[in-house]
Amino acid sequence: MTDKTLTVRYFALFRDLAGTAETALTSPAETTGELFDALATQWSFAEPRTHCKVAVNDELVDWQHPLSSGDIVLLFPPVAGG
Amino acid sequence: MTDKTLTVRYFALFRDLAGTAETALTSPAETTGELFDALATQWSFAEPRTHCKVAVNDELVDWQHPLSSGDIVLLFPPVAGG
Amino acid sequence: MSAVCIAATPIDGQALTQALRDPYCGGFVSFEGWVRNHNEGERVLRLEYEVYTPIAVSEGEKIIAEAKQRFAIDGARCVHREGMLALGDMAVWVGVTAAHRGPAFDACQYIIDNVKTRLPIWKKESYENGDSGWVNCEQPAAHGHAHG
Amino acid sequence: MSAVCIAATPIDGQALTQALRDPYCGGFVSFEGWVRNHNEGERVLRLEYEVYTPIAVSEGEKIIAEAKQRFAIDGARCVHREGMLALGDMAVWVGVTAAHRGPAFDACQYIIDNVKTRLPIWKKESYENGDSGWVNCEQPAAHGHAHG
Repeated sequence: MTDKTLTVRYFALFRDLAGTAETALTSPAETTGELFDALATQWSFAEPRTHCKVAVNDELVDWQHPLSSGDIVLLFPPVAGG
Repeated sequence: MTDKTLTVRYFALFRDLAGTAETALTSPAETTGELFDALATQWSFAEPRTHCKVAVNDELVDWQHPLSSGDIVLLFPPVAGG
Repeated sequence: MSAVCIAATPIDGQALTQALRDPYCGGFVSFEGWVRNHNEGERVLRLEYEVYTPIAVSEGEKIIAEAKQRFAIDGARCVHREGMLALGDMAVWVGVTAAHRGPAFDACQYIIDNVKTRLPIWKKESYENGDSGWVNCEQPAAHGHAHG
Repeated sequence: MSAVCIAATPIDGQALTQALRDPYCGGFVSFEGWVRNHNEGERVLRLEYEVYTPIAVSEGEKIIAEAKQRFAIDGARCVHREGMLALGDMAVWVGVTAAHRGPAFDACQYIIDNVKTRLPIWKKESYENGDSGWVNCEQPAAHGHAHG
């Protein structure tokens, strides 16, 4: 388990809670789900993960998606279009 | 069973088949259904009565509706709006 | 403004939509029926609608009232053309507003389904092969060829 | 013209409808979502949409492709606004053409249902009482009062 260098982008409510739109970080998280759980604890995201979405390198992926160094991870709180 | 004096108006295909838009006639028909059947035979209306509609004095009625002298009867072939 | 109207001139969908706008309503569903260039394999050139207006309007208003009773909608209107129409012309317009979209879809479909089967409106199509005929219940006219 | 578009300026429903007109299609169904003046009892003053456009467009096009596979339709388009909107502004427009109206209704509802749940779009409402907040899944923002 080695740390990965990731770029994380927060949207809407998550950006307000994290206080930033984008950050570079290193993380031992193996999957998008592990990364989300760590950041949700850090920033007090109250929304259950199942109501949120995640994209890696501009592709929507699931919470088991493996992370690699260099990935750009987009964290989407519950959507409300229309 | 006495004859009634009626005004009958034909629409669309029925007008083409009867060769007239409106006619005054006397008929022994007790109901709209009896009247339709007599006129359908006279003018060779092929459409089953259940696909057609009838109005008396500008109100849609069913085929059991009783007729009275002076009624204006509108005979509607199958509709095709929209 | 009556909820149902028979129009002898082109239908202005945008003006009708604007007239239904309501700050309380978030959802709007509309249906437009356009004259298409074919019917059951025949190429259609133009089309004529005959309407018996007194009953078309009263029956149409009954349908709108039924839709308002069955579905949680706010506004609903229907306009149907009469007379000669060309290809691409709008033959019928139905618009429904509601706080939520589900009832708006259901009511719009209820209205157009019933308008098509209950209003005294008849359609005579003229085909490219020279025939013309009354269209019955969305089937091509059985008598079309007799008039050709 | 892409089937899905994120617009920073007002949506012109009539132009979009005209662009979908097709002499082969008899039926057209559209959905419009308008900014309404209330949400769960709060009076809404205005609204801001944030959109992550690259995925909103690619996911939207996936939804339109699914609709075309599931239902017998011909054309389908969706436009969603981003940025600040006022009451009554159109937030989203979906239009579908088909030879028959049933599939057009089904496809239009499929598209808007999926657009609302799958596209990365977020809505921040500003209320008359001074609060504002992100609206989650068509519920009022849980964090609205924290921002008041």
